[in-house]
Amino acid sequence: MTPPEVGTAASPPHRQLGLQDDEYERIVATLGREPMPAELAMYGAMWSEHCSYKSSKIYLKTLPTEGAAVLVGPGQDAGAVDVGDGVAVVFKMESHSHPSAIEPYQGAATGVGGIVRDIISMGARPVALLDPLMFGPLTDARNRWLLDGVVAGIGGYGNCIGVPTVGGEIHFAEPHSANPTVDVMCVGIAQADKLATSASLVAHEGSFMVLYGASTGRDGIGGVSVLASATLDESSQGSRPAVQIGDPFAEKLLIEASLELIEQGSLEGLQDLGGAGITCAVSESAARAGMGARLNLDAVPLRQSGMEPFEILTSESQERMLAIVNPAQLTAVQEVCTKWGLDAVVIAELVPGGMLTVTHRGEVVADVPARSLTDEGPEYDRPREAPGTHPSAVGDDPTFAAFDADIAASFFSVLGSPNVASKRWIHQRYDSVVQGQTVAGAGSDAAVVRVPGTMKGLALATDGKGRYGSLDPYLGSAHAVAEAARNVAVTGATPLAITNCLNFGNPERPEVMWQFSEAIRGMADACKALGTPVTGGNVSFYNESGGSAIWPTPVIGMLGLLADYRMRVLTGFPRGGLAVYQLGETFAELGGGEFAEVVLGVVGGKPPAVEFDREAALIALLVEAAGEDLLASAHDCSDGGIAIALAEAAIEGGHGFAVTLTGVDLPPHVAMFSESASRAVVSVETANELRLRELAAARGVPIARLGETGGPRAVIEGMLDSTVDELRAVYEGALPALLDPA
Amino acid sequence: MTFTFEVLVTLKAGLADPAGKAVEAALPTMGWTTVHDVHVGKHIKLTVEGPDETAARAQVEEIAQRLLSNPVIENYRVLDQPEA
Amino acid sequence: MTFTFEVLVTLKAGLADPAGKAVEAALPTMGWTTVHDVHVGKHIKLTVEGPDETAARAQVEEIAQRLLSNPVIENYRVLDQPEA
Amino acid sequence: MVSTGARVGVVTFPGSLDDRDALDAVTFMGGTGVALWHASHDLEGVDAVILPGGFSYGDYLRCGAIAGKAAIMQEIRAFAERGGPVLGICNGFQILCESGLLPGALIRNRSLQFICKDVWLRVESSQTAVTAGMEPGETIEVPIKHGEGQFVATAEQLEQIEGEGRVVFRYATSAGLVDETSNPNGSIGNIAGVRNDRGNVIGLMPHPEHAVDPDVGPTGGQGMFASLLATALEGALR
Ligand SMILES: Nc1ncnc2c1ncn2[C@@H]1O[C@H](COP(=O)(O)OP(=O)(O)O)[C@@H](O)[C@H]1O
Ligand SMILES: [Mg+2]
Repeated sequence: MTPPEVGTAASPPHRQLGLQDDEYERIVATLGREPMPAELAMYGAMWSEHCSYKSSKIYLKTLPTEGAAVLVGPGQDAGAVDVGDGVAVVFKMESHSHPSAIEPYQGAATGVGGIVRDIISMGARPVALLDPLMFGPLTDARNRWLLDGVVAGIGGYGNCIGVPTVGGEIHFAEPHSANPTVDVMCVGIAQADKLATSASLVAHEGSFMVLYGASTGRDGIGGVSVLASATLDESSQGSRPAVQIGDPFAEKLLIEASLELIEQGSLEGLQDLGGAGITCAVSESAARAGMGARLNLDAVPLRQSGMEPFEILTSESQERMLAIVNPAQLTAVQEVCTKWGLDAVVIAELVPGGMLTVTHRGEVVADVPARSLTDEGPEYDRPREAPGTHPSAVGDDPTFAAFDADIAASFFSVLGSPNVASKRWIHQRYDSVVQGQTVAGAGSDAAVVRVPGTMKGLALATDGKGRYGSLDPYLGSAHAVAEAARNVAVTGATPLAITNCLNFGNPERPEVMWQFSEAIRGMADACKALGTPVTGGNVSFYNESGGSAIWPTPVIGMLGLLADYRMRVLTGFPRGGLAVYQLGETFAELGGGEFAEVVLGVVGGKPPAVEFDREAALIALLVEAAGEDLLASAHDCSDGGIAIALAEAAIEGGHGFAVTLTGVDLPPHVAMFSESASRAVVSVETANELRLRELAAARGVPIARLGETGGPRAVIEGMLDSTVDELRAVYEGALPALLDPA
Repeated sequence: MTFTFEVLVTLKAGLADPAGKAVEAALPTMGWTTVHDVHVGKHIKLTVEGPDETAARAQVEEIAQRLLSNPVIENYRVLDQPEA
Repeated sequence: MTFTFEVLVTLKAGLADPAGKAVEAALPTMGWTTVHDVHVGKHIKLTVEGPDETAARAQVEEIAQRLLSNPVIENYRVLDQPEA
Repeated sequence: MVSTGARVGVVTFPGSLDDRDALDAVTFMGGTGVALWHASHDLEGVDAVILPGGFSYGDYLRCGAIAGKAAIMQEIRAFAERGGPVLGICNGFQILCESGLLPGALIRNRSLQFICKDVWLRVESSQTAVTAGMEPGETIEVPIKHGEGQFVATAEQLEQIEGEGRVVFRYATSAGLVDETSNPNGSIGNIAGVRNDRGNVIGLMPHPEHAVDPDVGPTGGQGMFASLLATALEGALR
């Protein structure tokens, strides 16, 4: 990367750093002078889309963030929720899509590292990871290479730091070929009274900023301003690749050292180093404390000689943390770091006033108000415009298309489609059992992880509905929240709160901005209606190449709570002789569905409706029935409709079923594959049927007895007559057939 | 005719090298105190058929560049003296 | 004086080499059909201080034998022509 | 569970991951877990030692290579020579092989992929500290989770391992059939675990510590921990 002072008339230095002309004017106005080169680099990084949220801020403000259990809402490194027994759950989701598109292994690996440090910086022990992904079709060799690298990278990092990867999801769609979506969610546990928040830890004048962990190198410079804040076409031209190499071993040491420091009580603040590196961590820590700081770049341990101030300031070298330490505690802090083999050096000191003064070899290279970097960046209300023809109106709705093909063959096409089929090829490559608390991992609608020292269980699910979102971004987003809540509720857990990652194209295009605003509206409505506030998240823009963007995809990470983990409900049919019920109602809704894409070859129509009252009633019923121990199994209906839900419950549990899709006046293929929301398939002991019906009636949830579980056969009257083994072969065989060389 | 080549794939300068760092940190504990700048990369040995060495080498260069390394993070080098 | 050496660590003949096999399997899918006997090993570069090259090399040999390779499964070789 | 009073040390190396889990398993099975630190020379008088799973020092060079040289390994070597029970699990197995306390080596899985799943093991030998309470031929279910668990050995080593009955576990079907499909990683002879000649040092790739608590996994590790605690106690009383 060229140093910022070397510009040309056509491309002055600030533009090379991703700053607009008016943003440059704003810097000059703030400083009352032209910025020095290092200062310009600092603003370039901090005012980048990735760090400043300048295009999304006005929308994010409209999300519901309050709730009785919320301890920490958006704005800090991660949100936190009180789950009782003095335990706080910290969770957050982030994307690493941009680096993963050019170096899948390291891109994904460093994404895991980054989100884990967000959790540590709240003083929490990371206890679970989930990895929602979207890739282009696996028929393309490059997409297979990307997926293999990303999965290996997530595993390579997550497996090596001792945090189990317990869930996630993956969908395939052509718009994600050039720009795969790689999100990762981390969940941590802390003692509620030891959370490291800006409210619980108070920094003082004269306190030290201690940088500990890995040394600083030239890698990742421009990561936020160029790679994550421009499209791939722009960023790959000439600019230096901003990918880093992850060191999970160093991260594991950081986890242990940081938690020991929190336990010791010797910190006045703790911050991870992510985007914009030292600049971001130091300015945020100072601004949060309402002070300024004196930062000495000569103290920073460097990996290479000859690094320029701007490089040290904006390097995104991995596996580093910043602690605010009272001088009296410095020795204690350094001892802990030494024990874990980590460098720990004082790089800055908090000073009164608000100026961040940076020196390098005795010279002042930057002198700026800390708040101007963190809180006073630009904010845009970018133009937005709905596309001329609403995409959901394009083409005839598949719900009403003529269909006379073989229904059983269609069923197997849907069951074996990569979106639906078993993801074992992926999740078997992740350590899901380390830490010894995983009650349910992949294969369950939501993962269930015990809270050590209590009877509680955390239920965790991630969901994105890109295909619905491409047709109607409001519905796509609302469905993602509803499905995530449902996935948590079928395990018997009460949905508590969400985090999210918003994956979109270029916000400078009005259509993308419209998609974004609609998605936010959908998320806000759904979260309000379902009582699951937003505790944090991340925005990933510029996921596009050649003017064509990814599907607008908010991915929701839902946290649910089981009062007693032993009461969790299984996803699969656990035995024969159980009654099978459908909860909720099936409507004629094939628009945007899996059947429409796989069998009819159509991505179009109107996605299913979301009615929050129905969803809330279903969730309440599931939680209540689980609490009374009525449910032998419960599985939600989503991609592929009830036919797929039945098949998955049979495959997962190893028991067959014989059912009739009664009480619906719908064409057979619609009854089978409609993706109407707010439905679940449950199995119950005969003795519990009456009570379940009572509860459903009281909640106003439609309930229908479909048949029974048992035997080796999988039978849907008049539509499917197969065996569980045959179903499993198709379901388990699909991804290996595409991904493993013969 | 067949020719055997060796390809070395190394991390680009400036990138973190966790493997190199781990080895470097272990050396002093084993009594070697004067070793530094340790870097770990890959070594790939392959045999190709071709009309002559130049053609074979060109093919290996292409394989090294397109399959064995990712130019975003790695350099490669085909060894001058292929083993017999 | 400092001397830079390169060490190659390779799997012993006859042992399974899954990484080599994977590369070999990938080659034809990318259009290279005449490549075989692919083996993947490690390349370690290190700089040592010593009074002269012979002493430095002896030290590197020892490091290669005791730490960089596992004699049960691997051979090592110190490159003849250390890079400048 | 009956409290046996046996004290079992679990070593934490930088990068150990299943150290707490092993301590929890010891407690679950009625023993007393003692956390040991890699840089120390003190085994704190424990009756048995577990080298836990994980990625010591990142395992970047070769699994277990650097940990094999840690300070505490000198004490563990001496402890093993005195007949003290030493169990290496996953990374711990790799460390024991790298230290020469067990024969063979572990290389990347045949699939090149990390694999996490429950597998069945057939017990091959009851002449060890962890299988004293089991019958040869018995099968147990335990998870594996490793990327480099393919057991290999030189021809002479293999002859010795097989000839002297030093295989402790083989990957098998639940019915005890040792076949190709039940071999998850390509290990020669489906070998999942081996022992030294005295049977007091045992290493295996599968994770018995993740197979004691029925709420979070299978229970095939209970018998191993029960044996280990009993053997440890015998040693302590002797
Ligand atoms: N990329 C992935 N990583 C880990 N687990 C995954 C991944 N994709 C899917 N899974 C797991 O596979 C199961 C099925 O996933 P999915 O079909 O997306 O569930 P749902 O339809 O209930 O949201 C879940 O347990 C999920 O956690
Ligand atoms: Mg589900």
